[in-house]
Parts: sequence; structure tokens; C-alpha cells
Amino acid sequence: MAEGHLISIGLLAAMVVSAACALAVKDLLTAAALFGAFSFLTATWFALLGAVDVAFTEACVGGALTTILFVSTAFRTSRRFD
Amino acid sequence: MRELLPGLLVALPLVGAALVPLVAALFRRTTRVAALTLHAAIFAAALGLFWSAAAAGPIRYAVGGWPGPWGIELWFDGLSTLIALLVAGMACFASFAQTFGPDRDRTAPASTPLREGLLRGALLLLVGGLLGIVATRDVFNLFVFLEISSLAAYTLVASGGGRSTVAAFRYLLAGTAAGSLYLFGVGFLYALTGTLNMDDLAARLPSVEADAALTVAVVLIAVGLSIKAALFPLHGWLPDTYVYTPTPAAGFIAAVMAKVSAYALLRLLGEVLAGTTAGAVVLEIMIWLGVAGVVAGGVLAVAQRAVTRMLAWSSISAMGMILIGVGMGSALAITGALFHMAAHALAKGCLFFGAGGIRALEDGDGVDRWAGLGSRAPWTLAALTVAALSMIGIPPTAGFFSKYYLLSASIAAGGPAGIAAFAAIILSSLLATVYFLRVLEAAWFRTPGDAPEADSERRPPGPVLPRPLAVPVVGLAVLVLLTGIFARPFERHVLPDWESGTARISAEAP
Amino acid sequence: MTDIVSLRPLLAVGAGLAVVLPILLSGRRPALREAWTFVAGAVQLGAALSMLPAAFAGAAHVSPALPLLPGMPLQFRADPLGLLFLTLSSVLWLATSSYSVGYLRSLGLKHQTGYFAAFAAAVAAAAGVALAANLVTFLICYEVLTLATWPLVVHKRTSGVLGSGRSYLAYTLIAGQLLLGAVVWAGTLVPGAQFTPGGFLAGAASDGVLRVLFVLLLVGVGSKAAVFPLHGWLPAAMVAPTPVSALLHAVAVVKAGAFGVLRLTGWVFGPDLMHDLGLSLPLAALAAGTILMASLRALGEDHFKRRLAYSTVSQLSYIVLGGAIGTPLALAGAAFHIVAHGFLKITLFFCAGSVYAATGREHISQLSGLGRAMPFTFAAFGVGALGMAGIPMLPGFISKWNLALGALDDHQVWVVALLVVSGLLNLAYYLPILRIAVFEPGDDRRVREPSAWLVAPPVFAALAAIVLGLNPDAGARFWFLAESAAQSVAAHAPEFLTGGLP
Amino acid sequence: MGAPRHGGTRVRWLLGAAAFPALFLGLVLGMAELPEFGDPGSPASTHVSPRFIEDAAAETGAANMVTAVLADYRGYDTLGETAVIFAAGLGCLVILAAAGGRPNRPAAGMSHPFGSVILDAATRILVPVVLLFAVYVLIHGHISPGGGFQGGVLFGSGLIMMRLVWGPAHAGDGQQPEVPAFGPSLRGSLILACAGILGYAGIGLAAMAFGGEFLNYGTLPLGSDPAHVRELATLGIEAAVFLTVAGTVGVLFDTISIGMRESGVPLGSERGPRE
Amino acid sequence: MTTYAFAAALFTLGIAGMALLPNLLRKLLAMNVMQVAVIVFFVSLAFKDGATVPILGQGGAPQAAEFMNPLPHTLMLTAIVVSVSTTGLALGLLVRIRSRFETLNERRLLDKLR
Repeated sequence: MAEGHLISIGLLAAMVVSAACALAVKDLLTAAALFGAFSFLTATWFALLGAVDVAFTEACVGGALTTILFVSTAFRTSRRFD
Repeated sequence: MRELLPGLLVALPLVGAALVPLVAALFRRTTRVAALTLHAAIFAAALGLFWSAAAAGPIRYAVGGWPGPWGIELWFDGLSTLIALLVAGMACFASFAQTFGPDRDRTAPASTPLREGLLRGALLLLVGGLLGIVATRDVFNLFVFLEISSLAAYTLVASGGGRSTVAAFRYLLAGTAAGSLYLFGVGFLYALTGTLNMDDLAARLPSVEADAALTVAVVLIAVGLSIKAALFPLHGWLPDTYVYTPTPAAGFIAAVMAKVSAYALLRLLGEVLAGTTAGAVVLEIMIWLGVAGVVAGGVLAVAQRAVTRMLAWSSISAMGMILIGVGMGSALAITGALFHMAAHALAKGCLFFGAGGIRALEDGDGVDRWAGLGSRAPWTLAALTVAALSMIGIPPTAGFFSKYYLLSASIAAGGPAGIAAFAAIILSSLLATVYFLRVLEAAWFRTPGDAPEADSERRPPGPVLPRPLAVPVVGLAVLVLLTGIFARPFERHVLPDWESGTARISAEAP
Repeated sequence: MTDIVSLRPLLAVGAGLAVVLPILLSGRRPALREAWTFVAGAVQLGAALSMLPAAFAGAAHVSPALPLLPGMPLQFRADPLGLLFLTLSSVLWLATSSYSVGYLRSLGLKHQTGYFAAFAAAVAAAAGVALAANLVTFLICYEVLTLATWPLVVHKRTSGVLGSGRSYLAYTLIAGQLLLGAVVWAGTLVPGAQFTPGGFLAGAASDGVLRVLFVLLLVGVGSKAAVFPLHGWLPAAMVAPTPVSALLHAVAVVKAGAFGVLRLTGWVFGPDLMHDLGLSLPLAALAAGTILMASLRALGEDHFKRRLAYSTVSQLSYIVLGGAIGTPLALAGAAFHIVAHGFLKITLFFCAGSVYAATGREHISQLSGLGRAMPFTFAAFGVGALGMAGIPMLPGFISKWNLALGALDDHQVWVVALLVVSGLLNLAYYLPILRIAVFEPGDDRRVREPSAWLVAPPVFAALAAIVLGLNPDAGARFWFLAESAAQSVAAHAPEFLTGGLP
Repeated sequence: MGAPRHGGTRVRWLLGAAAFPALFLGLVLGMAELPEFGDPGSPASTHVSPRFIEDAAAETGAANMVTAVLADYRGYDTLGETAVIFAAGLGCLVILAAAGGRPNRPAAGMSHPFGSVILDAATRILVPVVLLFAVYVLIHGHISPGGGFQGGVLFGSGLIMMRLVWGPAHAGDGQQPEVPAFGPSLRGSLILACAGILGYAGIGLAAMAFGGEFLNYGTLPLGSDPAHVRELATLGIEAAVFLTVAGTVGVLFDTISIGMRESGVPLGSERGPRE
Repeated sequence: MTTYAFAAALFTLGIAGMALLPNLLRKLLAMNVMQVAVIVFFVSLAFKDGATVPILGQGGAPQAAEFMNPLPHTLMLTAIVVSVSTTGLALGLLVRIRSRFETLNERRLLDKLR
């Protein structure tokens, strides 16, 4: 996997885009969803780079758990960012 | 015994942090005695380590049996054992103060045995985190324990309910940003040298030619730790945090939290990265930031009406002074910085316990709340007076000597930075005189009657501070006096001899 | 000057401090509390007198060096100048203590325990300043003196008094911090910063640095010595009870400042370094300005104690003037003036206090007719007033005479003129007080002398002044101490000093 | 770094427009001089890590080098890590649950079961698999990717799934606390978390008791072959981490989403006084 | 080099978001992005051309060049756990702030605090 490999760069770019969108969007649930996507993209990129343990952890800890917590906070507070 | 102590020092707080909440959850009884004995045991371990490090030289302890760059090492020399002693000692006082629970502090939510157990667990965790930072010889391990202490601190800050939750969140943001910056810096260092052990780093760094990368690494680490050490431009989180934290935790956090980060800065910039050109430049900048911090802290402290907020700003001024010492790097300057760390920790802890208690019981934080307290509780107020005098730097107390060392170090350093530091320290003592004597004058010489809106019946008669706070206040004041009176023996035997104590300090030190 | 290592200097300084706690603890038994004060006074005086023989023989008691800072121990040395000040403050402390007992009882002031404790601490600090062997010890005792006298100045605790307390602190603590900076600076230039006759800073740094250092040190000690720009706090401190004013003026605070100036000019810089740096003349001019300005200001002052305060401001500048001139005679005169002014000014203050205690009047215009009603008080006042003016047969004359001779040795003729003018000014603002009190008809007959406690101290002080006037070497041989102190400095300043001692 | 002053948004955006590109440029300039991405000769790949790669299996008996480094070479880091997540659990309890937390707005959705047949059936099948997989991940931590953390989180997410679908099973009628269908109450989760930390530190102290340094598994008397002993000890601490993580995930979810309180009283029903 | 640059970009995005976004919850999201950025940077340090996953297969004695560097992976496991812990605690705080002050907008909060 040469460094300039298309998939790696593509994934990285997707990560940055999803992160930027997650921060820009006004609705909390959409932001949580986008952030989940960002985490899973990162997990995939880790797997691509051979960091399987980190990918596993990032997927379930970063992706699933954080997103669940954000969504539940959305339910506890209000969906719109004020 | 010498080889057991390091393990105990780092294990006991974490075991305690799990044990105390467990006992509270299972048996629903107060865990006051259990927590206090644990803190005493930790202090004993720290004292033992200090004694054996002083007597038989630094202790290198490979955790898990793996030495050197592979495993994580703990390193106990004069410097780290001193700070460990300070942290463990203040923790005992803080644990004793924790019985000043929410039942007495009207601002905090109601207390139950479980909540008390959890708060005691959080304090033990905070102490464990700080001792971990002080003991470790591994830069990544330092990050882990930085995060432990920070999380425990956010919990303690937020336990005040209401406004303290907002202060805790802003502290969390600042702390996590600091942690990430530091980690990024560690990443750069790892990329350049391949190791995480401080001694190994110090050995391999001079041979690294990638100057730009090294500079970025040093700057990232310095900025990260400076945020935690509340160095001047990065101190935004400190005032609200110290003011809204409940009293028992505020006394401890105000006394030692920022200082442990200053210790980390000293260890990393003063020793590990001392060989690099970027390190020297950052130290020089730190002197100037310290000078700005000292002046800004003092000026804003004078401008405050509330006593605790005034104390918070005076902490920023004190941290500025400590970092001036760290920045100069000469043996005299570092001795002054360490002496000031000790003196300020004791005095500021005493003042925060006192001021917090008075604020809670007199339900008001203004200077006039202190009017007439001198006559009601002379011994408690005498203790607070001693602590205030130490902050100003009046001779018999420890503050005078630490300022003396810093002043002579800044003259010895010379140059524009030296002169600026000299002037800033003098100015800060003047400002400290103004804002501390204003409080003392109210306490001793003003009767409650002529305090503007104080109506006497709202003021409960009887002692000013309840026992859980009065004991730490008086105890710490006695320590301030002892450190002051026995300043020279304290300086010669307790403070580490910077030159020989560690690998290397910046070359041009006189 | 051989050194005898002994504990007596520590005893002299420690006596006052050791008593502070017992006084605080014996709050409810006034008799015991005053007993503690007198015990401490006696111990301090005893220690001082016991060290005198050694000083007469040219030796000096030195306390063992207590570890304090690297290279700078906490050390006390009873050299002639230090002993002179120590003996004076011990004697006057006893007088003031007995006076305070009477004064506080007659006026029934509250917080007496705090008063006596602070008083003991203040005098102990003054003893420390007197015997300090190096700059750091001097600085420590100096700051403790400031803090110990603060509660005394704000004793009455009204908001007005607190205001003047704040101004007192503003002057003295700011000066204290500058002094701290200067002492640290000197400490780094010359490790140890030990007081050595003839100064230890010669050649320690460039002229410019030494001049800045001199200004910093001068501001530090000068503020307590009430030199012109920094004298504001002294009149404001008159709100304190009279015994405190007596303490401030005669016994400890202001004396410590003047003593500090002498140490600075004689034992830190030394006369010839002062002349080389061209600092003598400006300092002398400053002193002269203070003398004249304070005397004129005193003329226009109707408040009794505030007029005495301005007279102190001007009298102290004689000492500063002596230090500035630097010739042995001038130094001896200045040193002796510490004693002369001590005895004379305390007499005047005791009289003012007695008048206030007996009649509650504080203004000179209200004193008419009191002369006849309180003969002893005003007789003592007369002695004090004349002594201040420098009339022969009283100590004031001896110090002014020597100051004049010393100035002539250094060809400073204008100093003689200054002394004459200031003597006249003294008469101008003291004699009217006597005239109003004795010759103007008084309105009420009932006024009588206050209790014995309040009359004895001024009479004793006046008699002591007369004895000192006649034979300056009476009692503790103050003149010999002043002379040997000046000689020790002169021995190290050979060439420019021509005048020998009589 | 804290919230910027009360200044207008314009000032903040201007400040940002200048500072952050500078930060990015600085980082990139520094990164330019770092060893090339993926270069096998870089210091990181040649100085400390070769030993982990070559000797991990022999010294610690773990095929998965990451777990070997995680649990054995740098076991102290992982203890710290466990303490970090324990601190988060403690914090949430103090802030939200223990007595102080009286949310005065009923939590929407989360605390009431979804209750649809399909979800109910799917959960009945999925949850046991997830929990079993979690234990598998724990046990095979030192052979295949995974370990204490991943297992703990999986176990926790299994619990969360149940909470989401079935909700706290029999909503207590105010007196006796709500006990979820399966899985610990708040107090139970806390005890689980504490047990994990105590287990981990206990193993470390046991190593000291047998004469080694803290966390030096080699000295434990679990058999003759040191690699095998270390492997067993690694499994022990992975289990301890599993407990803490599972407990804390439970605490985090319960306090934040359901807003369960220490006494387990159903929330939102009574209007807590505003402190 | 470009991989590192992406890490730097994410980091800057995160820090900028934390400082500039007015809503506390969005600041928290930005904080997470910042922490992930550091993790991406570390993992990219671990990569070796021509090396496989750092788990021992059945092959002969392991050679350093054959496997990727496991140390950064270990460190990043810790970093991920730290980030989720901090986020969990922060969310707890935000729920509490929201229930107490009814807003998560920074400026309105500061007004209520004054």
C-alpha cells in the first residue's frame, strides 16, 4: 500500500469532510449521526493501515458508544442547538 | 522497604479510589475514617521515599519488571519526592476538610453516604493522578496520569452543583485541549527519537537535526502544560474554577494542581529538552509570560471585590512567579521556584480553606463579610493572617524567602528579562500588600456594625470556621511559619540541589 | 574591633518577642500583662547595659550566625552605634510602658492586650534593627517593625483612623519592598552584605548601578526616617494614642529610620564612596530642605501632637544631614542626636499626653492657663522645648555643636547657618506654647495634675535630658559610643577627612 | 482556551481566522521534517519497537503484540487507562445521580420502552450473541484483536440495547427502585467498576508481595514457564479491565440517558426543587 | 507526509471548533475531532511499508520489518479510552447545565452566571 494510495487519501478526505459537516450542522441528531460516520470512517482507515486493535476499539468505543451518548443527550436536552 | 515504597505510592491512591466508593455503595456508612487512613498511608509512603531518596540517592523503579525504554520507569529524586510530599500532605488536609460536607455548605446539593464516598474516591483519584505525574519517567504515562487527575478534578469542581458545573465544563475544555496538545508534542518526539523514556529522550535528542519538527514538539508540549499550569495568557479557566469549587476541593486544587503541571514543565523543559535550542527559546519566552502573569494577576486581584476570586487571581500571579524561576533555569532560580511552590501551596491552601469556609457560613464572599471576625475567632484569623503575610512576603513567613531567592536569581540572570522579572516580583508584592491587607484590616480592625449591609442577627455567633476547616487552616499556617523560620535548613536539606540532582540544565546558568 | 561571640545580643532582641505570647494569653489579668511588659523591658535594658563594658573596651558582642539565606546568616552585632540605639530604646520603652499603663487606665481604652503585645513586638524589632549585623537581618527586623506598629497606629479602629493606618502602611510597606529589592541587589553584588565601618560596596559595581542602589536603599530607610517627600505618614499617624506616638517618634520607628540612614551612609556606602559618587551633597541638601520645610509647617500647625510630629520630621533630618556630611564629628553629632532627640521629644509627647488625659484638649490654642494648673508637666515641657532649640546645657546643643564642627571640617559653612536658622525656628514654634500655657489667664481652676503614672515619666525624661546636657558621658556614656562609632568609620576614610576629634 | 470574552462574534472569527491557519502551517512545517510515512528505517521503527515485535511472543506468550505491550510491557499505562474510565463513571455518578441530580424535565423516549414486536424479537436473539461475543473478545484478547476494553464496551452496549428496547423492565411504583430486566442497577455498576480496579491493582500488588516490582507478573506463582505465567496474568488484568469498562459504560448510559438516580426513583415524576 | 497533514487539518478543525463554536455541545464534538486527530497522527507513525498486522501468525521467528510497530497502537488504545471518558463526563456536565440553566449557548450562560 504505497503512501499515495488512493483509498487511504480518499478515506482521509472523507474523514475531514464528515468531521467538518458534523461541526457545521445545526441539528444535534444530525451532528451525532455525522460524528458516528466520522468515527466509523476513521476505524476503517485504521484497519486499512493495519492497526486492527485500534480500529476495533475506535469502532465500538468511539463510533457506537459516543454516538449513543450524544443521541441520548439530544433526548435529554433539546434537538436544536440553541 | 526501599523497593516497596514506589509501588505503594502509586498503587495506594488508585486502590483507595476504588475501595472507598465500594465501601460507601455496599455498606452505606460514612467513609471518613477509611479515607483519612488511606491518605495518611500515602503520605507515609511519600515521606519514606523522600527520606530514602535524600539518604541513598535517586530511586529508579521499573514497573512491571521491564527496565529502560521498553517498560515504564518511575524516578524518585530530590525534586519529585518533594512535590510528592507536598501533594500527599495537602491531600491529608483536604481529606480532613471533606467532612465539611454540603450539610454545612448551603450552596452544595444534599449529601448522602454514597455521595460522600464518591467525593472521597474522586479526591483519592486526583491524588493518585498527581502522584503518577510526579513519579513517572515516561512522557506518555505522564499524559495518562494528567488525564486521570484532570477528570477527578472536573468531578470535584462540578460537585458544587449550579454554577460550578459550568466552570467544570470550561475547565474540562481547557484541560482536554492541553492534554491533546501535549500528546501531539509527544507524538512528534516519538517520531523523531522512537522512545518515550525521559532519560532516553534526553540522550537521543541532541543528535536530532530536524530543528523545525523539534521546535514544534517543544512548543506543543510547552503550550499544553502551560495551560494546565495557568501560565498567563492561557489562564482563562482558573478564576471561575477556583471560585465555584466547593471549599474542601478548592483548597486542594488551588494549592497543588497547577504546581504539578509546573513541575512537569520544569522536568521536561528544564531537563529533558534542555539541550535543544527550541527548549532554551521557550524558557526565555516563559520568563516574559511569567512576568506578564505576575503583574496581571496582581492588578486583577486588587480589582476583585470577592475574596475567593481575589485569591484565584493571586494564584495566577504566584504561578507566574514560579514559571519565571523555571524559565531562568539557574540553580538559584529553580531553588526559588521550588521554594515558592512549597510556600504558596501551603499558604494558598490555608487561605482557600479559610475563605471558602467563611464564604459558606457567612453566605457572602465580599471583603466586608470578614469584618470583625478577628474578635470572634482569634486563632483561626491569626492562622489566615500568617498565610496572608506569607503571600505578601513578610519576613518570618516562607513567602519572604522564596521571593528573596527569586529576586537574587533574577539579578544574577541579569539582562532585560532579569530586570523585568525583578521589577515584576517587587510590584507583585506591593499589589499583594494592597489586596491582602485590605482583608486583614477588615478582619481585625473593622467591627461588623460598620460593614455596609451586614445585619448582625444574620451572622450566626460562635466560631468562624467549623472544625473540619479550622484544623487544616491552623495546621497549614503553622507549616508556613515553620518553613519560614527554618528556611535555610529547608532550602539545604529539602529542596533538591538542581545541578547534581538531574542530568543537565541549560548551559549558560551561572 | 574584636568580636566576642555571645548570646546577649539575641537576648536583647528576643526579650520583647518572647513576651508577646504571654501577654496575649494573659488578656484577662491586666496586672500580669503589664508585669510581662516590664520584665521584658528590664531584661532588654539589662542585656544592653551588660554589653556596654565590652563596647567601651573596643570589643563587640556578636551572636552566633543563625542559618537564614545562602551566605547571609541572621546575625546580631552590638557595635557602638547599635548599642547606643538599643540602650536608648530600652530606657525609653520602660518609661513609655509605665506611661501607657497610666494613660490607658485613665482613658479606659479597649483592646489593651493587643496594644501591649504589639508594643513589645515593635520594641523587639527596633532592638533587632539596632543590632542587625548585615543588611538582610536589618531588612527582616525592619519589616517586622512595620507590621508590629500597624495595629498600634490603628488602635482606635474608627474609619478615620483606619485611613491613616492605610497611609502609614502604604508608605512603609512600599518602601519595605523597595528595600527588599535593594538588599537582594546588594546581597548579590557583595555576598554577605555585612555592615563594615567605612562601607563594603566600594568598587562592587559601576558608579551608575551604585547610585541607583543608593537611591533605592535611601527610599527604603528614608521613608521611616520621614525624609521630605516620604514624611506624609508621620503627621497622619498622630491619630494613635499618645504612648504610641511616643513610641513612633522617640523609641522605635522613626529612630529606626534615622539609624538606618546612618548605617547606610557610614556602614554600607561609607563617607568616601559617598563623596566619590557625589551623593553627599544632594543628600545634605535634601536633609536641609526637610529641616526648613518641616519647621515652617510646624509653625502653622495648631494641633499639639501634629506640631510635635513636624518638629520630629525636621529634627530627624539633622541625623540625615550628619550622615551626609560624613566627617567623624558630624557622624558623632548625628549619632548623639538620636539620643538627644529621644529624651527631649519623649518629654514633649508625655506632656501632650498628660494634657490630653487631664483636660482632653488637643489644640495649642486651648492650652491657656494650664501652665499654672499643671506646673510639673509644663516645667518638663519647657526643658524639652529649650533642648530642642539647642540651648547650651541641654543635649540638643551638643549634637548641633558637633554637627557644625563636622561641617566646618568639610568646609560646608552653609550648614552652620542652617543650624542657627533652624534653632531659631524651633524657638519660634515651641515658645508660644509655653507663653499660652503659663502667661495667659486660664478659664477653669479645677484642672489638676493627672495621676502619678502620667507625671513621673516626663519629669524623669526631662531630668535625664538635663543630666545628659551637662555630661554627655553620664550613665551609659552615650557620647563615648557615638564618638567611637564615628571613629570606626573615620578610620576607614583616611585622606579627605582632616578634622580630628577633641 | 476557555470561552472567549463577551466580545462580538466578529472578533472571535477574526481571531480564529488568523490563529488557526498559523497553527496548521506550523504543524505541517514541523511534519515535513518528520521521518517519511511508512519508512521502515524511521527511529520509531528501529529503536524501541523491534523488541516488542521479536520477543513479545517469547516473553509474554501473547500472539497479539499490541495486547502484549498493552498488558505487560506497559501494564502501568493500562492501569492508568482503567482509572481514567473509572474516573468518568465516578464523575457522572457525582454530577448526575448521587442525590444532587434532580433533572426537572422528564427525559423523552429513552426511559420508556420502544415496545415494537420486531425490535423485541430481534433483541431477544441479538443480545445473547453480543454478550457472548463480548466474553469471546475478552478471552481471546492476547491471540486475536480485542481484549478487556473492547470486550467491556461490547458487553456494555449489549446492556444498553436491552435498556433501549425493553427499558427499565418493571418501572418501580415509586417505592422500590426500578431494576432493569438484566444487568446491574447504578449501584451494581459502580460496584462492578470498583471491583475491576481493585482486581487490576490487586494483581499488581500480588506481584510485589512475591518480591517483584509492581505489576511484574513474572514473580506470580502460577506455573513454571514464565511466559505462560505472564499470559495468565494478562488474562487476569484483561478481565479486571472488562469489569470496570462494562460497569462504567452502564453508569454512563444510565445517568446520562435514562437519568436514573442513586435511589432509583423514577425520574421526572416529581419536580425537584431548583437548587 | 500528506497523511500527517490530514492529521494536522483535523487537529486544527477540532481546536478551531472548540474555540469558535458558541454551543457547548458543539464544542464537545469539536473536542472529539481534535482527539481523534491526534490518534490518526500516532497511528500513521506506526505504519511500515510492506509490514502486516502486528499479530503473530504461524510463520517463523518474527522479524521487526515484517510487522507494524505495535507501540503507537497500544498508546492509541489508551487515548481512545481517555477521549470517550472525557466525553462521557462532559455530557454528564452538559445535561446538568441544561437542566439547571435551560441553555447551552455560551454567551447566554455567561450572562446567567454574572
